[in-house]
Amino acid sequence: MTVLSISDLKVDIHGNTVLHDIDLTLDPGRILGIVGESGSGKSMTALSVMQLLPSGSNWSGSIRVAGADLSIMGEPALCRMRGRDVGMIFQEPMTALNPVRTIGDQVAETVRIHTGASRREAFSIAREMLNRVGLPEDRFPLDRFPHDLSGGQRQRVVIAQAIALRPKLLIADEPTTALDVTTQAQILDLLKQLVREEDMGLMLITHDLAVVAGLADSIAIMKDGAVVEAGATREIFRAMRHPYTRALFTASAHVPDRGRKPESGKIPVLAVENVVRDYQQPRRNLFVKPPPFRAVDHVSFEISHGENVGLVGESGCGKSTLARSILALDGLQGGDIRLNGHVFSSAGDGPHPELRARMQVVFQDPYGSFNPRHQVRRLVTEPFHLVKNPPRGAELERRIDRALTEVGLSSSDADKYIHEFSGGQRQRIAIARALIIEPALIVLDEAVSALDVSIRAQILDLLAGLSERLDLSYLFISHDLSVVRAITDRVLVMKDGRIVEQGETETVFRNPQHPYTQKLVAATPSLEAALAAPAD
Amino acid sequence: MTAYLLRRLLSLSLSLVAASLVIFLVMEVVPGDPASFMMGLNADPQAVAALRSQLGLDEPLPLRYIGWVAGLLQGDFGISYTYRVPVSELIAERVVISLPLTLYALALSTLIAFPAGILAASRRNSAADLTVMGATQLGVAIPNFWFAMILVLIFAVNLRWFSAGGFPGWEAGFWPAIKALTLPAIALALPQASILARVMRSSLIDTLNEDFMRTARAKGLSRGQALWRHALRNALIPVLTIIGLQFSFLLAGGIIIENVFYLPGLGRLAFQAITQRDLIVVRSVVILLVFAVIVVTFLVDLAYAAADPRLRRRRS
Amino acid sequence: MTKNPIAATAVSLLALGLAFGVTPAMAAKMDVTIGMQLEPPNLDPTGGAAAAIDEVVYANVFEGLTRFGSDGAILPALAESWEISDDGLVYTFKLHTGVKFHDGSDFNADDVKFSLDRARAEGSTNAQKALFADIASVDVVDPATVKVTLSKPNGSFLFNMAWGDAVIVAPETAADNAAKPVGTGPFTLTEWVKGDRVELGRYDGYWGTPVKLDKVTFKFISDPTAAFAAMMAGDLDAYPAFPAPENLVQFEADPRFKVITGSSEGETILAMNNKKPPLDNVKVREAIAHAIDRQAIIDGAMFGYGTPIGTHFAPHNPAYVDLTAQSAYDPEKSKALLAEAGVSDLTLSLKLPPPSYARRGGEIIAAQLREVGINTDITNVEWAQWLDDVFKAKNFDLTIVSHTEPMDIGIYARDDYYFQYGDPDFKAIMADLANATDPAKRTELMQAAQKKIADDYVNAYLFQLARAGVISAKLKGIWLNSPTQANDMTGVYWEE
Amino acid sequence: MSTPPADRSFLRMALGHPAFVLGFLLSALFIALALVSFLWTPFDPTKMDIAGKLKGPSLEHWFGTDHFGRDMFSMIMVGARVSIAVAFVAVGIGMIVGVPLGLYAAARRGSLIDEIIMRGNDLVFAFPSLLLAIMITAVFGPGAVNAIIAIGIFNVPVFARLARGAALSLWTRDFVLAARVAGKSRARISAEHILPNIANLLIVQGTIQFSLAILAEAALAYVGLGAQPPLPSWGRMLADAQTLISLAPHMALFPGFAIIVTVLGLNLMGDGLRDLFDPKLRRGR
Repeated sequence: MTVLSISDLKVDIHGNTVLHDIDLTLDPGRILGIVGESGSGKSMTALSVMQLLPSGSNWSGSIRVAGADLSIMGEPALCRMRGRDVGMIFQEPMTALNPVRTIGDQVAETVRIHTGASRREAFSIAREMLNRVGLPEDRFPLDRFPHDLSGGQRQRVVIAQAIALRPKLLIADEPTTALDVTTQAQILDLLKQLVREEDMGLMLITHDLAVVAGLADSIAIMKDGAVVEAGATREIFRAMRHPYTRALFTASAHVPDRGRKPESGKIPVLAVENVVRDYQQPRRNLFVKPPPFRAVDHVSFEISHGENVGLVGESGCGKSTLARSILALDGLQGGDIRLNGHVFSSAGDGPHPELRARMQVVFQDPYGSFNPRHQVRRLVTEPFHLVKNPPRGAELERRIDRALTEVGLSSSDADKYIHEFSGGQRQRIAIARALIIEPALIVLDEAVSALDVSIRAQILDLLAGLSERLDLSYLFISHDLSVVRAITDRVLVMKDGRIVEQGETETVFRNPQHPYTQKLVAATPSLEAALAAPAD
Repeated sequence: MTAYLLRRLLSLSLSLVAASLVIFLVMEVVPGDPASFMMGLNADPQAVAALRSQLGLDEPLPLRYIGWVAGLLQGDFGISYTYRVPVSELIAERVVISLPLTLYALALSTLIAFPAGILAASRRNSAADLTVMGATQLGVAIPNFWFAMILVLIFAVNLRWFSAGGFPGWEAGFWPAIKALTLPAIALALPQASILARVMRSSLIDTLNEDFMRTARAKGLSRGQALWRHALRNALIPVLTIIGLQFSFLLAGGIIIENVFYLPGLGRLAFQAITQRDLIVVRSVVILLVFAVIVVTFLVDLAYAAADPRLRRRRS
Repeated sequence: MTKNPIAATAVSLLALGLAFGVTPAMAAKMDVTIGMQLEPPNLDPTGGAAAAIDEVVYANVFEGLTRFGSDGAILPALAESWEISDDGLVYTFKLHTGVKFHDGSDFNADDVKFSLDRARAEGSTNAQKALFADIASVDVVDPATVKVTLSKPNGSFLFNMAWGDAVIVAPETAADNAAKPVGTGPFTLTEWVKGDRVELGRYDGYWGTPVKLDKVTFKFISDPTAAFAAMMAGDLDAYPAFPAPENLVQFEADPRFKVITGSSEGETILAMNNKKPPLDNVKVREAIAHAIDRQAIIDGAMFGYGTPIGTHFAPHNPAYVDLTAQSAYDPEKSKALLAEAGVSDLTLSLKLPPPSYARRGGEIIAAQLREVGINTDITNVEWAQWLDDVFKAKNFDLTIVSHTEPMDIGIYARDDYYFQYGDPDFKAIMADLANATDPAKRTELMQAAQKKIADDYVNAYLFQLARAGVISAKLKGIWLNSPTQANDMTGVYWEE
Repeated sequence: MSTPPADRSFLRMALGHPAFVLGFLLSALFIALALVSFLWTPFDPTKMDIAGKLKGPSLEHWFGTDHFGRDMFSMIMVGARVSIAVAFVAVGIGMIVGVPLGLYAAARRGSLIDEIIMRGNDLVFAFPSLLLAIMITAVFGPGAVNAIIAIGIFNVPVFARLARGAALSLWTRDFVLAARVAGKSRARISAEHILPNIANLLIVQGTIQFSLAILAEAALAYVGLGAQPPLPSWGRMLADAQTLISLAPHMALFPGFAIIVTVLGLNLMGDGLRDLFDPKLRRGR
C-alpha cells in the first residue's frame, strides 16, 4: 500500500496559484526526492500533506496518507494524523525547537499527545528515540535544552520527535541545507537507515541534486509550482527528457571555462603572514578574565597576480573572521597582511584609501549587501570614495556603464533601486561595485552560496571571465567544495583557525593529504559519484 | 549566568550611587527655604535661624551628602523637616498604601491584559482582535486622571458604591481597605492593561510565527495546545520587561491618582514634600523609588533567567 | 469608676460590637469626621505657624488661660477668673483646680509659668513671639494662682492669651508635643495617619463640661474635587472651610447638607511692590485699583462668596469704613491715570500662590488689567517659593494673598514688609493707636489708618474672604464665624 | 520611473490602511485647529464674561463656556497649539540629542563612551519620570518651556536606546561592511547608511512619543506645572473643571475628549506607519 498518493493537487494562496498538477506516490521503505529551485513549490507540497498551509490557502485534488483521504478529515482528525502517521523535519534546526523546553520534554510530547501514555512511559520512549538518532544518554540526558546542542544534534532531536511514533510517512524539508557537509552526510545516513529499518516512506525535499541522487529511489523535479518530470532516480538522470532537468543537471555540475594559468614570481597581490585574531570571550566570573578565543591561529598564505585562491572550511572554522581581517575591518593580534607589498592594517585610520582601492569584496547575502534606499548608480559608485579625484559627469557615466555591462547588466539599470532586482542580479551588482575602481583582488565571501544552481552557474561563469579579462585575483571563500573546485587554482583548507592543507585545487581534491580534508571530500555529495555507483 | 547577574548587580549599584548624587544636587538648587516655610508669614527671623541650625541646614554641602548617604545605608533617612518625625516612619506608613495599590493595579492590569492579548493574538484580524485592539488604543489615549475623575463622578458621587477616596487603614480590615483601593487601582490599571495587552499580543504573534510553533503543529498539537504549551512561555519574556517597568511606573506614577483619591501614598508624600520644601523627604522618597526600580529591574533579570533557559547556561 | 470586671467586659464587648457595626441603628452617632484642606505639619501650636495646627488642636486638645468664643468674645478657659491691677500692668489669674493633662499629671500654676516663659525665651521657636513681648515676669503665687506682670499696659493681653500659640503645656511633655500632643483639652490624640487624618478620642479625665462626642476625625483633603466627592459620598460630616465655593450651590440644593457662611479675618488683596517702578508711582497704583472689577472677581473666582472691601480692614469690625467707592471699577479713569503717569506698554509680573482665590482671581485680574493696557506675566508658585521669592526677596510686581491674621493693619507700618509701604505718616497713626486706650479715640485712629492706605492705593483691596463651609444638616454646634482658625468641637453634637 | 522602496505606492497603501487613515485624519484635525487658531478663533479665548459662565454647549458657544465665561471651543483650539508645540519640541529634543548619542554608541560598540551613554540612559530610566518632571518644574518654576525640558529629558534615552539597538543590527549588515571597505568613516556611515535606514523606526517611535508627550504635558498642566495662564492648556482646563464636574460636566468632557482624540489619532497613525514601513507585513499584504 502506498503511504502517500497525491493526485491533481492544486493550491492557491489569496487567489495566486502556487501549485498545480501535482501527482506523486510514495511506497513504504522508499525515498522520494523532490528537487527544485527556490519558489518551485517543494515546501508547499510538503505543507499540503501536513495540512499546515498558510492561512488564506485553498487546495483541491486528492491527498491520501496511508489510504486516508485528507479532504474529508476535520481538524481534530488531522491533529491525530500529524505526528502519528506523518512526521516532519524542517530546514532550520536552530529554530525548530522550543528554546525554553527540554529536549526530552519535546520528544515525549509527541508520544503523550497521541497515545495518552504516562509521563514516565513517554519519557522512556523519548529516551529510546534519542538513543536511536545518535544522542546517547550519557552525553545527552533528557533535561538538556536545545541551546546546549549543536545544529546537527538539534536536527537529530527534531528527527527523534518526528519518528517517535514510527509514522508511516516522514517528510524532510531541506533537512541538511543549514548543516555542514560532514554533518549533512551523517544526517542523511541516519534518515536512510531509519527508512529501511522502520519501513517508512520518506519524502526528501532538497535543492541539491547531488543529495537526492545518492539517496532517493525516485525523484520528482519541480519548477514553478508543477512537477515537470518524475520517475525512478536513475531513469530520470539517464534520460533527462525534460529540458529543465537537463538544465538543472548541467548547472549543478557546472565548471566554468578557465584557460590561463596564473603567472608567478612577482610580488604577491596578497601576502598573509602569521595572522592571529583573538576574540574576547564574555566573562563568566566577575573576577577572572576568560582566555581569549583564538579564531585565526597563525595563518600564512599568498595570492599571486591573477590567481584564484579558494578558502574552504566548515562553519566556525574562522574563514569569515580571516576575511574580515584581510579586509582590515578588524585589528590583528599578530602577524601582518600586505597588499601589493604594502602593509594593510586597520590600525589608526585604516589603510590608505589608494591601497584600499586595490581590494574589494562581494558578500554572501544578495539582500543585505545594499542600502535599500540608494539607487544602483549610487550603490556601485560607493568605492569612488577611496579615490582622490572621483570621476564626474560623462566620465562617471562611462564608468558606471562599463561596470554594469561588464557584469551583464544594462546601463539603464543604474537608475533603479535594489529591490527591483533578483538575487542573481544583485550579486552581479555587488560584483560591479567591486569592479568599478579596478581592484587587483576581490574577496568573495560565500558569494554564490545563497543562489540557486542555475544562477550560481551563471555567476561562476561571469567571475571566471572577469578574472581572465581583467587580470583579477580572487580569494574565494566557501563551504561548498564543488564550487571552490570549479573556480579556483589553489585551495586552502581551514579548520579550527588553522590552515591544515593547501595546494593546487585539483591535487588537493583528488588526493587529500590531511585527514580532515579527506573527511570533507568524502562527505561532499557528488552527482557523478552517485550516478556512477551501482544501484542498491 | 551568576557572573552575568553579578555584573548587572554591580552596574545597578553604580547607578544607585550616581542617582543619589544627582538627587542630592538637584535638591540643593531647589529654591525655597524649608525653615522659613515652616515658620510662616510673621515669623521672627531669629526663630527661623534657630530652626535652620536645629535642622542642620547650615552645614557644608559635602558633609551633608555624606551624612545623608551614611544614614541611608543604616536605614536612617533623617528627620522630616515639616512633620518632625523620622522619614523612615513616614515612608513606612505610605508604602503600606502605595505598594498594595501598585500590586493591585498590576494584578488587575495583568488579569485584563493577558486574556485580551491572547485572544487577540490567537484570533488575529478577527472581530475579537479588532475590538481588543480598538479598546486598547482608547485605553492608552485616556489620561488616567481624567478617567479617575469620571470614575469618582459615576461610582462615588452618583452611585455611591464606593467612597470617593481616602484610606481607612489596614486596621479597618482587609476588605474595606481593598475596597478603598479599588477605584484608584482601576484608574491606574486601565492604561497599563492596554499597553500590556498590546505587548502580549505582538509578542505572542511573533512567537506564533516561530519555526518551533510549526514543529509543534507538525507533531499533532492543535492550535490551542500549541499556543498554551509552546507559545505562551516564550511570549512572556518581553511581557515581563513591561510588567517590571510598569511596577516602577505605578509605584511612583500614582501621584496624580493618589491626589484625586486623596490616598496618603508615596507619590503624594513626595509631591507634598516638594511643595513644602521638605527636601529630606523628597530625596529619600526619590532614592527609594530609584532603588525600587533597580531592584525590580534585577528581579526581571532573574525572572528572565527562570523563563529562558538560554540565560542559565550550565556549560562553562 | 467601678473596677467591676464584668462591667468592663460588657463595655469591651459593646466596643467590639461597635467595631463590627452591629449597634442598633437607633443609637446616636457619637463620632464626627471633619474635612480640612491642609494637614498640620505637627501638632504643637507653640512651635509652628501653620493654621492647620490650631484647626486641629485648639480648644480640643490644648487650652490656654483664656479662649475665643464663637462670636470672638474672650472667655475664661484654664483661668477661672482674673484680676487686673489699676495700672493695667499686673494680671492675677485664678486657675481651675482638678485639671489633669492627658498623661495624667496635674495642671497647676507651675505649668503656666513654664509655658509663658518658654514662649518668650530667647531661641524660642514660637511663631508668634510678639504676643508675649510685653510680659515682664510670670510668678507662681500658689498652685492655683499665677501673677503676670507686664512691662507696659497692653489692652489686648487677654486677647493675646487666647491665641493657640499661648496654650498651656506641661514641662515633661512639651518637647514631644509636635508628634504626641499632651494638653488639658477634652480630646486626646488617638491616631495620626500622616497625609490622611488625625483622630481624637474623648478624654475621660476632662475637667470641664463633658463633650458629647466620642471621636473626632480630621481628614485632610486638599483637592477641592476630592473634598466635594467626599462630602457627597458621605465620607465627611463637615468641611468648615470648604475650598471650592463653586460647589456650594449644589450643597445648598441638597437637603442632606447645610451651607454655613460667616466672615473671616481674611482681607484678600492684590499686593503691589510699592518700591518697584513704576509701581512706586501712586497714579499707577490707583490706575490698577480702578481697573479691577471686584464683583466680577467675587463672582468669577469665589462664586459670589465674599464681601468687597476698599481698605485693609474686616467689614464685620465696628471700626470698618466702606471705602470701596474710592477705588470703584472705572477702566476709563484707569487708562487716563496711566496716561497721566506716562506709562505705556506696561508688563507686570503676577505671582500666584496655590489657593483658588489667588489662582482664579489672578486670571480674572490679568484679564481686567489687559483691558486697560497692562500686560501681566502670570507665574503660579507654591507657598514655599512664594515665601522665598515674594515675601523675602520681594521679587515681584503683583501678587494676590489673603491676610488672615486678625486686626493686622499694623503690617503697613513695617518698613521691610513685602509690599514695602512703611509710610511715616501711617507709622505715626499706628504709634498713636498703640498708646490710645479710649475706645472712641481708637476707632478714630483705626479709621484714619484705613483711609490713609486707601488714599495711597498701597494695594488693591479686593474682598473679605468668606468662611463658607458645608456641614451635615444634623450636625449642631459648629462655629459659624472664625475669630481664630480653629475647629472647636467641644460643643458639637448630632441631632437625634 | 523608479522610486525608493519606502515611497513606492506608499500613498496607495496608506489609503488602504483604515487605522492609519483614521489616525491621520484625527491628528490632522487637531493640527489644523491649532494652526487655524493663529488666525481665527470663534471668540477671544482669554475674553471673560463672568455673567455668561458655565453655559452648556450651544450654537453660539459650541463647547459651552467655562467658569469665567470664556469660550471653550476657542480655548481648546489654542490649547491644541500649546499641547502640540510642547510635545513637538520635547520629542524633538529627545530625537536631536538621543539619536546621535545612540548612533555614536552603536558605532563605537563596547567602548567606554558606549558604556557611559548606556548607563546614563539606564539612570534616567530609573528615575520616576513624573516625579522628576515635577521636581524640574519645581526647581526652574512652572511654565511651558520647563515642561518641554522635563518631558524632553525623558525622551532622550528612549531615542538613544532605539537608535543604538537598530543601528547595532545594521552595523553587522553587509552593506555597511561594503561601505567600510569603501573606506568610509564611522560617522559618515552612520549618517549615510545607518540613519536613513532607521528613520522609519524613528518616525514611528516619534509619533508614539509625541502622543505620550501630549499626555505628559496634560498631566503636568493638570498639577499646575505646564503652560501658565492666560494661555489655555488642556491639562489646566481639566484641573479647572475638576471641582465643577457635577455642575458643568462639559468643562471636563471636551478637553478630555480633545486629549483622547489627539492621542488616539497619533497612536493609530504611529501603528499604521509601523505596518506600512514593515516590509514583513507588507509582503504579506
